[in-house]
Formats: sequence, C-alpha cells, structure tokens
Amino acid sequence: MNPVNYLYLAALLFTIGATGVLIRRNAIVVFMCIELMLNACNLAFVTFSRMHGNLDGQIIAFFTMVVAAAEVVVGLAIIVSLFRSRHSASVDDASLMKL
Amino acid sequence: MSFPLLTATAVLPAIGAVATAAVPAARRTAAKSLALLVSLATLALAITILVRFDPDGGRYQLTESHAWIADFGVRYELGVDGIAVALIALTALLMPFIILAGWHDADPLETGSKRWRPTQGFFALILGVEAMVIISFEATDVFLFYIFFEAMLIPMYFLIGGFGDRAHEHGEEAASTQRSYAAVKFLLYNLVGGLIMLAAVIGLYVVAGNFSLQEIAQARANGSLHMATNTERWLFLGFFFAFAVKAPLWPLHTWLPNAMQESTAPVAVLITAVVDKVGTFAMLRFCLQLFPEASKWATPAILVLALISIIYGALLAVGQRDIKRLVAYASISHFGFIILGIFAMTSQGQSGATLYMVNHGISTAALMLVAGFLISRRGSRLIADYGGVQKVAPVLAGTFLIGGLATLSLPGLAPFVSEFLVLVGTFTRYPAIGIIATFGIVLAALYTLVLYQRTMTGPVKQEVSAMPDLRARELVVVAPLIVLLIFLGVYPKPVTDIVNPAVKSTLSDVHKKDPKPEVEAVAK
Amino acid sequence: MSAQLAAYSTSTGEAFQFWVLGTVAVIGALATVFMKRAVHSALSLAGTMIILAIFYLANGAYFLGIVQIVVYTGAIMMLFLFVVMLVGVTAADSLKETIKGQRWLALLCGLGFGVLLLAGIGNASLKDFNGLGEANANGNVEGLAALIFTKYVFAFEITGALLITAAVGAMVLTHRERTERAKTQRELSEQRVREGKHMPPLPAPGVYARHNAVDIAGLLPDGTPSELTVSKTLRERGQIRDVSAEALNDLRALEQRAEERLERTPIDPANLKRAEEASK
Amino acid sequence: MENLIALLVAAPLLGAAVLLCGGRRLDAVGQWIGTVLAGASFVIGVVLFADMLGKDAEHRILIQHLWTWIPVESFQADVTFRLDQLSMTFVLLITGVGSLIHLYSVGYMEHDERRRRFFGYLNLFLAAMLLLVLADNYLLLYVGWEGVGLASYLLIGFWQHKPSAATAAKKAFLVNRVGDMGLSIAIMLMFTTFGTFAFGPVFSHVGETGEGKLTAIGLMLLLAACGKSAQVPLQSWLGDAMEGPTPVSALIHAATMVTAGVYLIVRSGAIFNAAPDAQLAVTVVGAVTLLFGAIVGCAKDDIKKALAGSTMSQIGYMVLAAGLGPIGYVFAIMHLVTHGFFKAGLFLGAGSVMHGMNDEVDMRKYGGLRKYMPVTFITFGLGYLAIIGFPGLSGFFSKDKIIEAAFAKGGTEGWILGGAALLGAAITAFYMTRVMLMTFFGEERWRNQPTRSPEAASAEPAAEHHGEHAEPHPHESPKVMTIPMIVLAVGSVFGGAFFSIGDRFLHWLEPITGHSEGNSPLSAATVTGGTMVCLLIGVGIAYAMYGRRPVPSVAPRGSLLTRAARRDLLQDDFNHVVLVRGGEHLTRSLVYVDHTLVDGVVNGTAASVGGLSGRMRKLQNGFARSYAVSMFGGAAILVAATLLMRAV
Repeated sequence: MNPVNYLYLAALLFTIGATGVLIRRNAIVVFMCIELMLNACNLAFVTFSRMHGNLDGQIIAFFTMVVAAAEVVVGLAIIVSLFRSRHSASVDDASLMKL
Repeated sequence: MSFPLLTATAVLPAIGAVATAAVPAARRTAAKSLALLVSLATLALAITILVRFDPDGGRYQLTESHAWIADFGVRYELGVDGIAVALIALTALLMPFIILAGWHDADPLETGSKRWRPTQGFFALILGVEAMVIISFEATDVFLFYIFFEAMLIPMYFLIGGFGDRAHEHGEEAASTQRSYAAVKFLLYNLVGGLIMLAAVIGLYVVAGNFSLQEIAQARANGSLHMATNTERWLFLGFFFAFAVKAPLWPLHTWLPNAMQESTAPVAVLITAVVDKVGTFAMLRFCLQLFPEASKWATPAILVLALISIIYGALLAVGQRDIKRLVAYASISHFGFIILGIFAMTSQGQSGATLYMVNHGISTAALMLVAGFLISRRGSRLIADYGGVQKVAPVLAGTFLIGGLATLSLPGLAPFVSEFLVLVGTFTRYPAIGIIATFGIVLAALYTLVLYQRTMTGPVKQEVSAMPDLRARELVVVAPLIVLLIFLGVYPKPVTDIVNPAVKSTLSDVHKKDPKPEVEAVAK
Repeated sequence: MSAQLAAYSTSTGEAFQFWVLGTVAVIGALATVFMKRAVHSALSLAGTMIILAIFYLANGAYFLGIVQIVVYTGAIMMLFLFVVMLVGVTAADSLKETIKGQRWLALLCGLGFGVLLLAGIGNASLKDFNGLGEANANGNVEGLAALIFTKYVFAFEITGALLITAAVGAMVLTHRERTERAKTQRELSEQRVREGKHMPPLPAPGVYARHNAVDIAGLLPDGTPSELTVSKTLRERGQIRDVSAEALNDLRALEQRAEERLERTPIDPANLKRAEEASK
Repeated sequence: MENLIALLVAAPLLGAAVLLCGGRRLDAVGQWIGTVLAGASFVIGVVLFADMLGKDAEHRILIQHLWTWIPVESFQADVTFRLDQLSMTFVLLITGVGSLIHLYSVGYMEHDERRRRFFGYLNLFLAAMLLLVLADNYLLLYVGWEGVGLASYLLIGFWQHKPSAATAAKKAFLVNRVGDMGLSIAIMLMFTTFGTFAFGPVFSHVGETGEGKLTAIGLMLLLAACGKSAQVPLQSWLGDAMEGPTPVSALIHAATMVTAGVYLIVRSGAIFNAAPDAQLAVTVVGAVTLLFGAIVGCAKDDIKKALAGSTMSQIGYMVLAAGLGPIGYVFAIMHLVTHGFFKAGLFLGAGSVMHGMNDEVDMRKYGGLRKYMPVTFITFGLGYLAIIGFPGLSGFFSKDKIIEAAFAKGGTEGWILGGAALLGAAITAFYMTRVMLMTFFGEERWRNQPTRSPEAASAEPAAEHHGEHAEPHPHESPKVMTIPMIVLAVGSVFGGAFFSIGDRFLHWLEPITGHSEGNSPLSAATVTGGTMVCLLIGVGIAYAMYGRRPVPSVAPRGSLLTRAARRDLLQDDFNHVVLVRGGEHLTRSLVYVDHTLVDGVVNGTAASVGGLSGRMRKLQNGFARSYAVSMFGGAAILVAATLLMRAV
C-alpha cells in the first residue's frame, strides 16, 4: 500500500470535520468537528514527516496539539459562559453581535 | 543648495492653515486677519517666483529634487515652467480677494438658528486648498502631483458642504440637504476620476519604471522609452478622464453647477477659478508631455467634446434662473474654450488657453464675487427676485456689468485676448471647428446681457429698493480685479512672454508645428 | 521496523490495518457529525482519535501516538464530556436546518473541497518516501527532544506561555463572582414558609418492591405520576419512567399465568410477551 | 506729428475714465469736462489735418507704433495707429460732429441727474470710434468696433428704468455681435491666408491668393458691416435704438457709428476689388437696404423712427456705392460725410422739437410748429432739402454721384442698381417731405388734447420740469442747443458743393481708395435730370397726401404695405418667431436634458449601486455558520485556483 493513502484519509477527515462545522448548531459539537479537522492535519503532518524522513513534521503536529489543547480550554470556557447568558449552546442564538 | 522657493510657497499657506485653525474660537477676527496676512505673504512669494523665473532659461526652473519613496522611484520633485508660473501667480493673487470677500460668510448665524459656523475652519480650509493647488502646479513628479490632486478634494468637500449661502428660499433645512448633496456629488465625481487616474499612474510606473515627468518626457522624446500604442492610449485616457472631470468637460460637468450654486460665492470662485484650473493645466503638462502620440490620436474626439461644452454650456446658461448656476454654466463654456485651445496643438491655441486660464480666473472672480455681494444683500439667488438694482446701487451694477463684459470677452478686457487667440489657434488647423466655436461669443453676449437686464435694469423691485451700494471692503475686493482685467486686456505681453517658451517646448514634445500661412505676407 | 518504515510501499500488515481502521475512523468522524446527542458525538470522536493515534504509531511517530492518546483522548475529550455535563445534556438538539439552504451549501462546499483536496494530493508528486529510518535512529523521543530544545526552542517557550494564558483565560471566562452571601439553611426554610409551598421535604420517588430506581415518579392518590418526586436533573433530561400502567400489566401477567396452569385457553405467547415487556 | 495721433484717442478716453470713476463730486461740471475733451480731440484733429495738407499726397500717411499687443509666435498684433486721408476724414467728422453734439447735449440733458455718466459714455464712444478708424490692423479695428458697440449699448439703454430701452440696448448689442462674429472670422481667415492682419501687408499681397479665399473674407467683412451699419438682414436693431436720448441717435445712430460698416468696406477695398462676387453681394445688400429703409421711413409716425428708416436707407446708398468698387468708394465716403452733417442736423432738430413738445414723438400730434420754433424749423428745413438732394445742397452732389456710379457699373446690374437708387431717391423725397409737412405745417394738432402718448410717458426725464399732462407750449430751445444745429445746417448746405467743386474730395481720397471712371451708359446730365424728376414726383405725392389734406391725428389703418412697413416690414416678427421662440425652446429643452439625461445617468448609477448594496446586506445575516460557509467556499475556490495555476 502506498502511504499516500494516509493523506487521502486526512483529507477525508478534514472535509468531514469542516462540513460538520457548517451543519451542526450545537456549539460543543461544532467544536468537536474543529478538533477533528486539527487531527486530520496532524495525520497529514506525520505522514509528511515520514515522507521527508525528518521529524519536523512531527514537531509541528506536536505544537498543533498543544495549541489545540489551549484553544479547547478557552473555547469551552467561552461556550460555558455563552450557555450561562443564553441558556443554550446553539451557535445560531449568538446571531447578534452582542451578548 | 539655494533657498527652496517653491516649497516655501506651498508650505507657507499650509502652516497658515494650521495656525488659523488653532486660533481660539472667540478670537474670530484674529483668525481672519491671520489668514489674510498669510495669503498676502504667499502672494509675495509667488511674485518672487515670477521675478526669479527667466522666460528664456531652461524648461523647468527653480527645481528641487529629493528622494522620497526610493523603492518606487517616487521623488519629491518640484519645478515650474512658464505655464505653471502664470497659474501659481493667479492662485496666489486671487486668494486674498477670496478671503476678503468671504470675510463674513463664516460668521455665526444670528441667534435663533442652530447652525454654528466655524469661522477658523472656513479660512483654514481655504488656505489648505491654496497650498495643495500651488504644489500641484509645481510638482514634476507624477505621483507627488497625484497625491495633492486628490487631497485637494477633502478641504473642498468641507467648504462646499459646510458653508452655504446665508439665506435660502426653502429654509435652512432644505439648504443643508442640497448642500450636502452638492458636496457629495463633487466628491464622488472627482474621486472616480482620481481612481481611474490612479490606475493609469500605476500603469505608467509599470511601463516607465519611475514617476519623474522630466525623465519620462525626455525618454519619450528621444525614443528610449517605447510604449505600445494601445498602452499609451489607455494610460492617456486614464489621465485625461480625471482632468476632464476636474476641468469640467461635457458630459462630466454636472457636478459644477450644483457645487457652485450651493457654496458661498468665494468658495465658488475657489472652485472654478483655481481648483478647476489644475485639471486643464494637467492636460497641458501631463497628457501632452507623457503621451504625445495618444494625445494626437484623441484630439478629434476631445475637440468635439470641447465644442459641445462651449455651445451647450452657453445655451444652458441662457436657460438658468439662478445667478450662480448661470455663472457655472458660463464657466463650463469657457473651459470648453480652454480645452479647445490646448488640443488645437498650435502655439496660439495653447498660449491662448494658458492666458485663458488666468483671465477666466480673474473675470469669473470679479463677476461671481459681485454676484455674491448682490445675493447676500437680497438673500436670494433667483434672477427673478431682482430688478432695477442699478438705480439703487449704481457702483455694484457697474462692477457687475464690467464683470459680465469680461465674461463675454469684450475687446479691451483681458478675456478677449485669450479667447481670440484660442479661436485663431483652432481656426488655423480646424477651420470648421473654429467657426462653430465663434458662435459661442454671440451666446456669451446673450446670457450675460440677459442676466444684466433682468437683475440690474427696469423698474426698481420693492425688495431691492433699500439695497445698499458696495461697501469699502467689497470695493477693495472688486476694484483691483477690474484694473487687472483692463491692464491684461491692453497689455498682455508680460504674461505671453512667460508662457510662450513653455508652450513652444510643449509643442515640440508632441512634434507639432504651426501651420504655415498660404501667403508669406510678413517678411521673416 | 525502521526498515519497513523506509520502504516506499508498506507491509501488507500495515495496509490491512490501514484499510480496516481507516474505515472505522471515517465512520467515527461521520458519527461525530451526525449523532443527535453531543455525548455520542464525543464518544465517536474519541474513537476516531484513538485510531489516529494508532496511525501515528504506524507512521513512526511513537511519541505523538502516545501523546495523542494521553492528551487528546485522555484530557481533551474528557474536558468535552465535562462541559457536556455542565451544559446539561438537553434532549438531543434536532438536526433540522434553520438557515435556508445552509445545509445544501455546506454539503456542496464540503464535497467540492474534498474532491479538490483529493485531486490535489492525487496529482502532487509524492513518489519517494525516505521513511524515518535515520531520523528515529536513536529513538524518536530523543530526536524530537533534540529538535524541540534546539531548533524550535522559542516556539516551545511561546507555547508554554500560550498554555498559561489559556488556563488563566479559561478561569477568567468561567469564573463568576458571587454578588450576595449564600443563603443559610434557616433563611431558605423561612423563605419556603413565606412562599407557602412544600413545607415538608419533597416526596420520595415511587418505589415498589421490585423496583428501587430513582427515576420512577411516585403516584398521586388518583394514580397519576407526580414529577415532583423525581430529582431535578433527571426531570430536565426528561429521563422519567412512567410507571402508572405498571400495576395493571402485572395483574394481566398474573391472570395469564393462572390461566396457563388451568389450561383454559391455548397459550398466547404474543400476549405473554407483551405483558412481560410492559412489566419491564 | 504722429505722436499726436494717440492723443486723439487719449483725450476722450481720459474723459470717459474721469467721468465714470469720478463719482458724484463731478456731477456739477461733468458735462463740461466731456465737451472740452471732445473739443480738444477735435482741435488735435484739425492740427493734424493742417499738417497733412502741408505734405504732398505720397507722404500723407502717418504711422504711430505704440506697443506690441499680443505677440504669440507668428501671431503679432500691435497697437499701431495709421492716419491717412481716409481716417483723417473720419477723424474730423467724428470729433467735429461729436463735439457739436456734446455741446447740444449740455442743454438737452440739463435736467437728468445721471448726466455725468451720459457724457462719460459719449466720450467713451468717441474714443472707441476714433480707435476704429485709426487702427492699422484689423484686430485693433475690432477693438474699436466692439467698443462703439458697447458705447451704443450703454447709451441706448441709458434710461435703463424703461424696460423698452434696456431691451433695445440688448438687442442692438446682440445683433452687432452677430456682425462681429463675421469680422473675427474674417480676421482669422486673413491670418491663415496671409499670416497677418495688418492693413499694409494684407492689401499688398492680395494678388497672391485665390479668389475663393478673398470672396470668403469679403463676405465675412460684409456681414460685419451689415451688423454695424444696420443693413439687411441685420437691420432690425436700428429702429429700436431710438429708445436712446436724441443726441445719441444723432451722433451714433446717424452720423458716425452706423457708418463704420462703410468705412470697413472702403478700407478693405483692395480685398473687395479682387473678389467680384463679394462686391456684388455688397451692392445687393446696399440696394435692398436703401429701399427697405425708405419704405419703413414712409410709414412711421414716430419722428425719430422715420429718421432712423431714412438713415438706414442713406447708408444703403453708401454701401451700394462702396460695393461698386473704385468707381464708388470716394462717393460713398463723400455721401457719408455730408449725410453726417444733415442727418445729425435733422436728428438734433427732431430732438429740439421733442424738447419743446414735452417729448412727444408722434408726428401726428405735431403740426404748424414753424412759427413756434423758427430756428429749428430753418435748420431742419435745410437738412431736409439737403437729404432729398435739392440742387446745390450737399445731398444733391453726393447722392447724384452715387446714382451715376451705379449706372456706371454697366450691364444689367448697372441698370438695376441705378434704377433702385433712383427709386430710393423718389421715396426719400416722399417720406422726408411727409415728415416736414406733418411737423411744421398743417393745423396745430397738439392743441386741446392729452399730450404724451402713454408709451412715451416718463420717457425723457428732461421733460420733468415741463408741466406734465398739460397742453404743450412749443418753444424754441436754448442757444446751447440751437448753435450746433445751425453749424450742422451750414455744413449740410455747403459741404457737398465744397467737396465736389473741382473734385476736391476725389483728389483727397484717391491715393487711398483709388478711383476709376466707369463707362456710364447715361450722361451725367441725364442722371441728374432723372433724379430731379424722381425728386419732384416724391415731393408732389407727399404734398398731395399730407399738405393738401389734413393729417388725421390717429393713424388710419392703411394699406397692407403700410401696416407691414409700420412693423418694420415684419423683420421683428420674423426674428421673434424664428430666433427668440426657437432659442427659448432649445434652451428649455436643453436644461431638461441636462437635468434628466446627463445628470440622470449619474444619479441612476448611484441609485442602482445603492439598491445592489441593499441586496448584498441580506447576506450578512449574523449567523456564524453562514459566514463559515462563505469562508469555506472561498477556501475551496482558492484551492481550485491554485491547482489550476499549477496545472496551467
């Protein structure tokens, strides 16, 4: 099998995640989809690192994870506060440019 | 490194503007006097330029050149040829009169009206316009010119939109809405023109690699810079469009009547006598020098448009009911003459056109300012509201008549010289167009005399019966202009001597020679 | 190991693993998107991530693989679940679209984008795979460490700062200042008396001999269930079991059994079954 | 000597400047300043004349170059004066008659509070007219040309509070402008043809260019002449010009300005000689106008308008003569001079009559005035005899010569033109006799009837001290008015004889205009006889109609021709319908077009942009997800673009 397939998989996952972001209204699920996209990228990175035979790709993936972690923390916090103010986690309820 | 005279001339009014704006709100008169002083000082500098300029010297004199934006080859390059000198002199000359005429235009309205008129702002803006106009006359770097050509719009916008006539037939509200309409119209028209020009400027840079007028013109002249025919034509059109809007040339003229109608008389003079001149001046300096071939290619179309402007403007002037609109359309007709002269590509035509710019500035100033005094007295712009003024205010009527006669270019007054030169210059190359353009002088007589008859003669209207005659301040404004009109009409040689060499070199840039007469009657 | 990593085409073992797990991963991803309940989405996402972790390992990114499991599946997904709990697992939000044409547009874009990506990868020249042989020669973790602390040290430091900031930010965002003092027991009871409702403690859930679940509403004298008896959380989640028909079902089941013994009628398993069902 | 030439112009110009800028403090002495400066100019003229007589014919041309006016490459216009016999003649006429009329005005305008300005305008006119005749090139001539136009505008509209006056002034200026157009085009043609427009070079090189060009130039010059000299088809302004004060009518619209056209044609003789077609056109215009004016003159009851018609017709004679070429130039000028005398005299007489009649202008309300204003009667009578060409008086000589010349043109043209001239002579005799009889003879129709026809009401403030609305008390005018009349009468009696005895005038002008005897089919005696006959017929008819029968004080309806003639042969109706109406409609429609079409396009664009943005706004629905969609789509498009670029 050709390792390129990993890339195909990554692309597929990424697209699925993106579509999810567009379709779902629940902020948490949307967030998960974003995570999915990040992971797809990571997979691609790792594959590339294998392709080029050096570890930089993995490093990037590593940083991505760290950043993702930070982002998740903040994002979830935002969701929570949003829920508090609106008693709903639907992104459509935040259609006004103010809380 | 000698004293940067040109920079000083442009910077002085700019500083003056800031200073005027900084005067505390209470000290209104101080601000006015300061503005007046600055404009006079600028005039002094302009006269110095006039003296230091040597007509038989090089093409561009008193040049200054400093690197500015090295990456794009933009330089701070100033230099004046005869044409520029004449126009700078005109600008600096008119400013004191404009300021003096607008002395009370920006005073706070009587109690009861909510509108507050920032006097300082009014005069600061006027000085700002002066600075920008002067530097755009001086700039020999296309980019530098473009910047100020555009920046001019900002103060003009506020002058038009912010300060209208004191009284208005439909009340203050209607007045302000119409004013803002006029101001926005002015801004949009010129911005569109400027935008297209910007594209052309960038295109020019892509083609030529720098913005220096002199370098490019030289390269064009000695053929080291070759432009593809179509490229040159597109660039030319880009430049010309902006200038034609500014000038204004039919059918891009409709902003002018609104702007002049809604703004106070001094601002109207500022628009038509000073700012618009930048457009025609730029045609002469940039269009012809940068794109000689394209200019020649476009000449027929432009001549026809100019012809339309002449006749059309005059006819519409006849049909106006509003004094200021009438003057505006008259100006459109006159700008038609100027453009006609420029693109006739004869030395008579172009010298005439340059002379025309100067004379039209003075004559319009005279006519419009007197009209402004008249309007401020009666509080109406409608011709029908006047009648028999000459009975109650003979001096006002007399000056008005002289201004009108100058507008219809009566021999003996300055505009005649330029108009006749333009006509001759056109006729020698395009007889038919010359003859049609001549009809303009009949129409000019028509609208001027109709205006005079309706407003000044006939039985005295009730409303004007108590109208005071010209006051001292107003006389001080008008008298010098009239003297100047007569002087330049009788002895225009000083101006032509300055202008002719510049025109000669411009013509050599476009490789055009005056047509030879059929019979050599005068021994060379 | 490294040898096969270096190889251009992978071993059949890896191929097999890829095809099986890849499919699962895709299914998990789809599930994440299309599951009604957030919880289910979270779980399926976790599954996908684990599979990705395995793929990392397969690609010679041992460290990342572990980190993926520990950080993502372990920490982040748990965080998600916590939030789900916190927000309250409201009755599943419908997938019905509210914005006109949004879904179709989204699917169209997704499809187009995906196709484009695949096409891009397809005609990209990705022939030679050097593999990580020498890169991982003296250990993958050591290799990474060497890079992180030399070449990428600044980035590393900055991510550290980022993490701190994120933590603080999260606190700031979620922390709510208490404006007034918490009410004491006494005050609460007084308030209850003042409002004049539920003077006594709330009734206990209905409990039968065969049942001791908390999600069963107690019956009022007229036999209708009373919401009050079930705890608030369950009530909000709509997880209340209705047992009002319980007694009748049992009775019917009793009768049937009696009749079987007395062999009055042939047995009707369907009935019986229903009865059993109902009684469950 | 030549340095004096500038002074000729400078003196009245100075007067104009002083009087117009001087302000009220000069009101008291204004009229005298004006008169003295006009007189000074006349004196200078006489001095120069004497000096000129001292030289022999070759050296009589004086050139004074003042300064270079408009120098642009090959276009060189100088301010240069040229004083030769031709311009000398005019200088004397202008300054002489001018001074007299200044004097007359002192009395006539005595009670007008804007008198100072009046004299300022008169001086301005003198300066412009002198500039016109002294100019050495066409452009400078053009300055004078329009200058006199301006002066006439100001003077016709002097009583601006009268709308009719203001309108008349405007009309005069506009019609003249049309003529000026012709002049300026002619100048441009000269510049393109000869590279100059100075008299000397142009005339000396006429031979080197084609006849077509010259004809064009000639026709343009003719157009200019028509405008200034009120020749058909640009004649319509002269009648209305009578709205001005009577001295103005005498000086500008009879003696001097209106003859500028003749001067122009004679001055450009070299061009016309080389362009026969243009010459023919000139003669035709002249012939038509002399009949036209004469017919109009017959029908007018307003004494000034009648005289205006006569002026038109007399100038027709001059133009006709000028069109005949070298045969006629001299006589054109001669008639011009004599006409200057007697027509000015007639107008002053008319003014004096009006002065005595509360500014009544309707001849039907005159009658039997001879015993009340004898001096006026005598001077007017002499002028009358002169104009109809009574043997021995100036008109006789000059007009007779023109008729001879017309016949001398030869061929059918000669017969037609000559016939027209003869007919004109007859009609002249008729209408002048009519004027004479209606004014000074017959019963006194002005007794016991309301004076001052309403349209003439408040006409001349000079009347305000006479008892208004009372019966007029005809009286002789003061000396200051009668003296000029007497002088002019003398001139009109002896001028002709003085000029033609021994062909003085011919020899005087010949060096400039050249002269040639045509081959006349008729002997001079025959022509004179014919003229006498026509004269007698005209007088006879007039006497039969107005001398024997009493004149109705309200005009009878009259024949169709009469009514048409009263309306100036419908010229104004034509102008009104064709030009005024048409122009108004044109301008109105253009205003509409400008507002809706030219401006509408712009506003339409603006509106459409506004609407478009309004629609675009709907995309901004605030839902993060739809933004995300557009973002995602954008990303997709970018990827596609990238791939495409790589593919290409």
